[in-house]
Amino acid sequence: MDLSYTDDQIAFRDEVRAFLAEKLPRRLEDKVRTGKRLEKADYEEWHAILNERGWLGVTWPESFGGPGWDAVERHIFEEETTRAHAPRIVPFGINMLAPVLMTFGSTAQQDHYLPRILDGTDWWCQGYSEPGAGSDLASLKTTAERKGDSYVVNGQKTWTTLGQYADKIFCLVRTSKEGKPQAGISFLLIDMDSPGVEVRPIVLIDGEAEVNEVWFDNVEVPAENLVGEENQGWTIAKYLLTHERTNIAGVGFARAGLENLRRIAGLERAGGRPLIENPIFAAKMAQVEIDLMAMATTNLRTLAAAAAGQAPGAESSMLKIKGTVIRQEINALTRQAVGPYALPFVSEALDEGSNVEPVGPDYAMPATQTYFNNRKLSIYGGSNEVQRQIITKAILEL
Amino acid sequence: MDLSYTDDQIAFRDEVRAFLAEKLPRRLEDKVRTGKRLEKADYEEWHAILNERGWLGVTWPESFGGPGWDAVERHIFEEETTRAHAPRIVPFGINMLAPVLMTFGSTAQQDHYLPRILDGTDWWCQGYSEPGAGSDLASLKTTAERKGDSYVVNGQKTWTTLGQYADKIFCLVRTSKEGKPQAGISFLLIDMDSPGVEVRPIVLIDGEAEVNEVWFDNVEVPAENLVGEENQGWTIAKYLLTHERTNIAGVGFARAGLENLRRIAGLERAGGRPLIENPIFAAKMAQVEIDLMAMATTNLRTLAAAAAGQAPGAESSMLKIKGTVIRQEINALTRQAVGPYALPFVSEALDEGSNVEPVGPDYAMPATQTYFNNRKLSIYGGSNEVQRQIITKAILEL
Amino acid sequence: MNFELTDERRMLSDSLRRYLGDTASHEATAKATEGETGFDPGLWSGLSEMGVIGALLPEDAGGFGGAGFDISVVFEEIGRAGAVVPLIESGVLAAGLLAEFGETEAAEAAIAGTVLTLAHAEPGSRYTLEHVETRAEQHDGGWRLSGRKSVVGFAAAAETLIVSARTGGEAADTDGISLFRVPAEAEGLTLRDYPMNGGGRAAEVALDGVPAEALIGPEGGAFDALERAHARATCALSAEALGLMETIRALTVDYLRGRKQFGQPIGKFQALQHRMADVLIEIEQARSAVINLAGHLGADRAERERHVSATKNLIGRAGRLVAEEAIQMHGGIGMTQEYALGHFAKRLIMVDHRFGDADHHLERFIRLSAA
Amino acid sequence: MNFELTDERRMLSDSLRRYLGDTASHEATAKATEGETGFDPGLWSGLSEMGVIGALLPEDAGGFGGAGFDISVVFEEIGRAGAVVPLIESGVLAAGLLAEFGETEAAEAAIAGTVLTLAHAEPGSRYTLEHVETRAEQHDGGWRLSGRKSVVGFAAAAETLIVSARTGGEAADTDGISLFRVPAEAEGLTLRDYPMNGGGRAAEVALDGVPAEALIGPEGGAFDALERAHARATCALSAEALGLMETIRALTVDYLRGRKQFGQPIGKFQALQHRMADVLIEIEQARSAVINLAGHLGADRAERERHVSATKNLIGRAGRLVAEEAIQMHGGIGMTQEYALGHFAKRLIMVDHRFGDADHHLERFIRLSAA
Repeated sequence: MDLSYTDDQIAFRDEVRAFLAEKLPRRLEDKVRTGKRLEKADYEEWHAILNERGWLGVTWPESFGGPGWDAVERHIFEEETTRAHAPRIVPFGINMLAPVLMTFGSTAQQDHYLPRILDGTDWWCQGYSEPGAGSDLASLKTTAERKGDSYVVNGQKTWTTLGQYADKIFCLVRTSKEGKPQAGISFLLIDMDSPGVEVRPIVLIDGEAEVNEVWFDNVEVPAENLVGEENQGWTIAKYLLTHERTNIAGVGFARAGLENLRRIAGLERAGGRPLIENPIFAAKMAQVEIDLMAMATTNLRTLAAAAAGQAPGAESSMLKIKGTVIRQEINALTRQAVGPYALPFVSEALDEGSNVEPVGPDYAMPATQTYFNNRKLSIYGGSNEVQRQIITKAILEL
Repeated sequence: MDLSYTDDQIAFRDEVRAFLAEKLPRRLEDKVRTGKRLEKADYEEWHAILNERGWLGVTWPESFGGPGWDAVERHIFEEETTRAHAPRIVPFGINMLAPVLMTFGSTAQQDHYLPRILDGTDWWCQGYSEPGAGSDLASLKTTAERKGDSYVVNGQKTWTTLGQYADKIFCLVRTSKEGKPQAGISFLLIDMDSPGVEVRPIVLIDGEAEVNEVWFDNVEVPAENLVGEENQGWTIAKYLLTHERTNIAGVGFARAGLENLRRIAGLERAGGRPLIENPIFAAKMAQVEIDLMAMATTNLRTLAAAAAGQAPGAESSMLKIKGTVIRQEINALTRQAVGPYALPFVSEALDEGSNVEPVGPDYAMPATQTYFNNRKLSIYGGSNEVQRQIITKAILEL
Repeated sequence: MNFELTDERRMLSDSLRRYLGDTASHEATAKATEGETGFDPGLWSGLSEMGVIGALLPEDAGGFGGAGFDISVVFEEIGRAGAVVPLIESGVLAAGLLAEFGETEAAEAAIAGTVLTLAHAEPGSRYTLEHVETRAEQHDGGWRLSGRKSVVGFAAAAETLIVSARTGGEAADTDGISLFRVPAEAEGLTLRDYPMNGGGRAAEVALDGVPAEALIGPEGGAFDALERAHARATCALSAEALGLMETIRALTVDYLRGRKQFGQPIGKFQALQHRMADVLIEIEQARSAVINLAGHLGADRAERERHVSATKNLIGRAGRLVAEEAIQMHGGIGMTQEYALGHFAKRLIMVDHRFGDADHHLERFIRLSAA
Repeated sequence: MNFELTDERRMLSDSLRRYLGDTASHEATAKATEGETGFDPGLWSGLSEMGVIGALLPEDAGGFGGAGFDISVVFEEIGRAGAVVPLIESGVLAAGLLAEFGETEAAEAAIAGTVLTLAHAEPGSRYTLEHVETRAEQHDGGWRLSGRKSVVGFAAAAETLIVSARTGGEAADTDGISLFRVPAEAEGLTLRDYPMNGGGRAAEVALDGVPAEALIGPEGGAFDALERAHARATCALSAEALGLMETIRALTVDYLRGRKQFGQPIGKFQALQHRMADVLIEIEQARSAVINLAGHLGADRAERERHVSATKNLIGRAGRLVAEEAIQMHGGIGMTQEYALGHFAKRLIMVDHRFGDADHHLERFIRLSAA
């Protein structure tokens, strides 16, 4: 047992730190740190900087142009970039579609799409969820009917994150109604510019329109855009759900959130002294910090096991639940910390370079929005209820 | 809306207080207040005092020799007796069997048994649960086979509280295996002196032997001891489970427990000051007190509705859950409050007049035992899980 | 002991529920939220005409109620509808204070629908009622006010602001606080108006030598009345929270019954059933907490304020549980602005940021209990 | 970074698990609990012969371990078996202190199986380590001790007591605390011996002018060593708690799989499944907390003690959840003394009453983090 990094890992961490110190634009760092909205161009700028260094495809093996990091190195990279307030890597192309193409795609698909993901030519979004399906993914209804060299797609996808920026969407579609619901599903790549594709924003309770509905009305898709075999999409879907679980614990986000909370609690005054000295508030903060200290180690244990070649089992479900509970608690405490200034909703103040002054302290502005936005953490990517099901299925074997 | 008692109710409360001041023996009050063990004779003494005043059959209508109180009066009586540290009324004869006999028993059974319950001739215990049945009462296996003028009973009951003191036991027995499990159950009165009845104590994790197993080996029971009709016992069982819910919220117990906790927290010192002034401990105490204030009003609302003739529905399940959660939290805080002195287990110190001195402060002695003993609150009388089922069944109607 | 509403209150409750059901739909509220004042003026005058504002005030001020259960009955319905109107600001706080100090004419104007508001909290006061730094100084026989007031509800829509300011004492003293009537158009008064999370609007108010129209009540002796007014406002807000919970409960029960996943209504999943049972229990706790506060608004100070803090603490905790569980059980749809739940959940969560959050009142309850 | 045990530790863990599985059955432990010393002397000498006590101590004291992971590996197995032996008292606390101060001979005796104990806590100290009122005074070139020590584990079985006493300073000072070796048969030493909830025995110790055999370590300067010893003991106890949780988990999983109600295994009920999932998550948190503490026992004081308090806080909270949920899921059977669960649950709950409860350590963590 050794909780410290090896010399190689420390050297790698220092390399990442040096890179961030040099290459992370101050403007982007500021936006992330102060909870401002990130635009498409912001993400593209950061992706390009990472790609130049060869560090964009964090999960990619070297053979496909990735850095070939192991799980611990990926963790160090994630931890350092989060700590430095770098924008996140938009995962849809890099971390979701790319591994699918590497595993199930044809060589032609790999050669065509993977470089375009890295260089930013294509912005991908995800077409999985449908209205009425929720966690019951296999009940999807969007159809793709084979007609000659094309599929004709009809239906609706929803909760498509950043779909408003996307050029392309990878979809689960129903190509057959025979057999079990899982049996007739295929994995299809669709151009968002195709006639019949319509994107409509969904405004969430935080007032933001980050997710979308995507409608398909007789959309023609070349048959070569099928990934893997027809009706074998469920295998890909399951594979992808596992791969989506990179950084599922969100340790870096939690640490950054806790640091922000601690700063706010030091500035806010309650009953004549800093909130951070209020015993009840301090106790809540300490409790979540203690939980996070343990969870971070659970995360490292799981990563170490993965690096040693063990397939993650119920552990990633445990990390998903504990990770979201911790982050949501930090968000709730942050909302609590800003007191009455959680009430004003000044959306423009979240835009970069806005002339709108914040109402109350600037750190108060995003607190309520972040709290509401992050209620999604326990809902998406397999709700925490689904994760509990996975855990007990693995343990109870009933 | 009026949260205060009427003049009549205040007069009644004063009458109860005066009675308790005059008649409750100081010796019994001391034992209850300090958490000492109560013996059979203690209960009998208190029952006799109440019976003399006509106040033993608290739920009984006047026609059967009860005081004929309504729900609010019963509540006042319970609250005052708990506050005064009177022993509880042992419920098995008074509050469980008696209502069954009044509703389902023959006149002969009523005339014979009811007076004997009041005057203490018979001490009843309850034969409902069986090993392996738990909350699934209808799966019971103890059989009663009709042979001439008798039933021959074979099987085993468990969790029989104070069965070691009992002369008689009322049992649910299986008289038929036809139809649904509920269909073949009968309600039978059995003399504990009958040949073939054996009582074995069950020691619980608090070290006490308050509950028992009762074994029946070819026990002959006169057929006249059947209550109601053969195979109609399930109706009686359900009726009794409703009646068992008198004082289900346990407001009086919670208040007495909180008062005791507050006293202890005032005496214990942590970090150089009374524990009661420790902000985190004080916060936990205040939270449970606030919950109790609301729950007491929920209880009164339910009682008022019952007094107005409304049948209690999901409300009593809600009170059962919240009541047990509150009492168990008070018990846990009391255990926490006594600190390291929760560790010594000096059973003899809980006996009245024991020469064994307590280890540490005398109030510390029962803290751990009470905590463990009261884990039963959320298990028995329909576990909290069963109560949640009742609530959602009533509300969701699914 | 009696937990039945009087006939008058039941009639008020019933007609208010019908009226709000017709007038304050989710769509209407969403539209009003986008509007200039953050509320629907038609709804507001309708409520005034129905006598809803009058129900919040005692007879000697031109009203016909003002007791705790009058307030709780009205606001439970406001909450149930998710309606957004300046009823706490104008009816309970501002008009309530005017009524206390015998300013009958102004109180009657409020009952008739004139919008008032109370500008009391300040940027540094958080939830501490006695923290007032705004100062009033004598000037030519009148008063001039200078200072900053924060998150003043519906300030931009108000014709008159009741402003608290120090005529004596230091920032944390209870003595030395006075109340002043300030017209909205007064010189030196500037508003930074903004929308609120959960609906409605508020403003940061800057006072730079603003001439007051009048001193209200005794000079330097307004604190007790302010505390009483906030007790009533806390009762109103808690009852509103209860109403919000009721609707959230109804929406969630409907959803659990109607929404199917894995081939059955999700309400059949026992894990959700048991969590829903816990939600229902906490809503009953919240109901009892509101009753406790409404029933003790007329009690002596110690008893009243102990109930204020107990109730607001419980409402804060229950509100978070109810809102979060409802969103979770709804899944994604619960997070969309289009579906009604979001509005109710947001409003309910925001309740904890007004008049003191759960922890503020927990500590206050401990202090008041020890006293 | 490496979360694999060394081969030596894995072998120790495996053989210890086998040995305890054979020797420390639930029945054997129950029998020992009834006995005079509260533990099974055969089991104790067996552990000593296996080198288990030696594994807790460093080489220069005659042991062959003493690092955090040596301690956690041993105690996880002790907990898993529910075994009751004076291993913390004698091996970690008393012998650990002797080893620190170079009392190699006495430490070696402890490794060989002599039972020692540390008499440190006092009736008024609760969980405050520096609270020592017992006084030591010079007398004829030796020391005489007077005072009261509380809940001294396995005192009646100990040949020697290591007693803390003040040679200077006041009750709450860290300076001025010294350690003394006191033979069990010393004059003026009286024990009130009693059984403990969760197993084992302890005693209230009265010292009335008891002559000490020797001063151990520097006069007045024992506090740092006492704090380090309690850090190791907290690591041991936390690992034991983890082992207890492991067995509770196994018993509960078996029960959920085997026990049928309403026609199916109760583990099929989703409400229980989801609660069990939360229990499993907290056990993994507890495991990580133990690793964190074991890995930081050798760190500097600030870092080490911060981990002591973080881990003990988490263990206290997780322990209560695990014990209470296991009892609840078992129903009545979980409350009987005959069934093994009761012993494990009781022992686990009692962990929170040793070396500081969850709240004590939460406050301490806050203080240490602010420093």
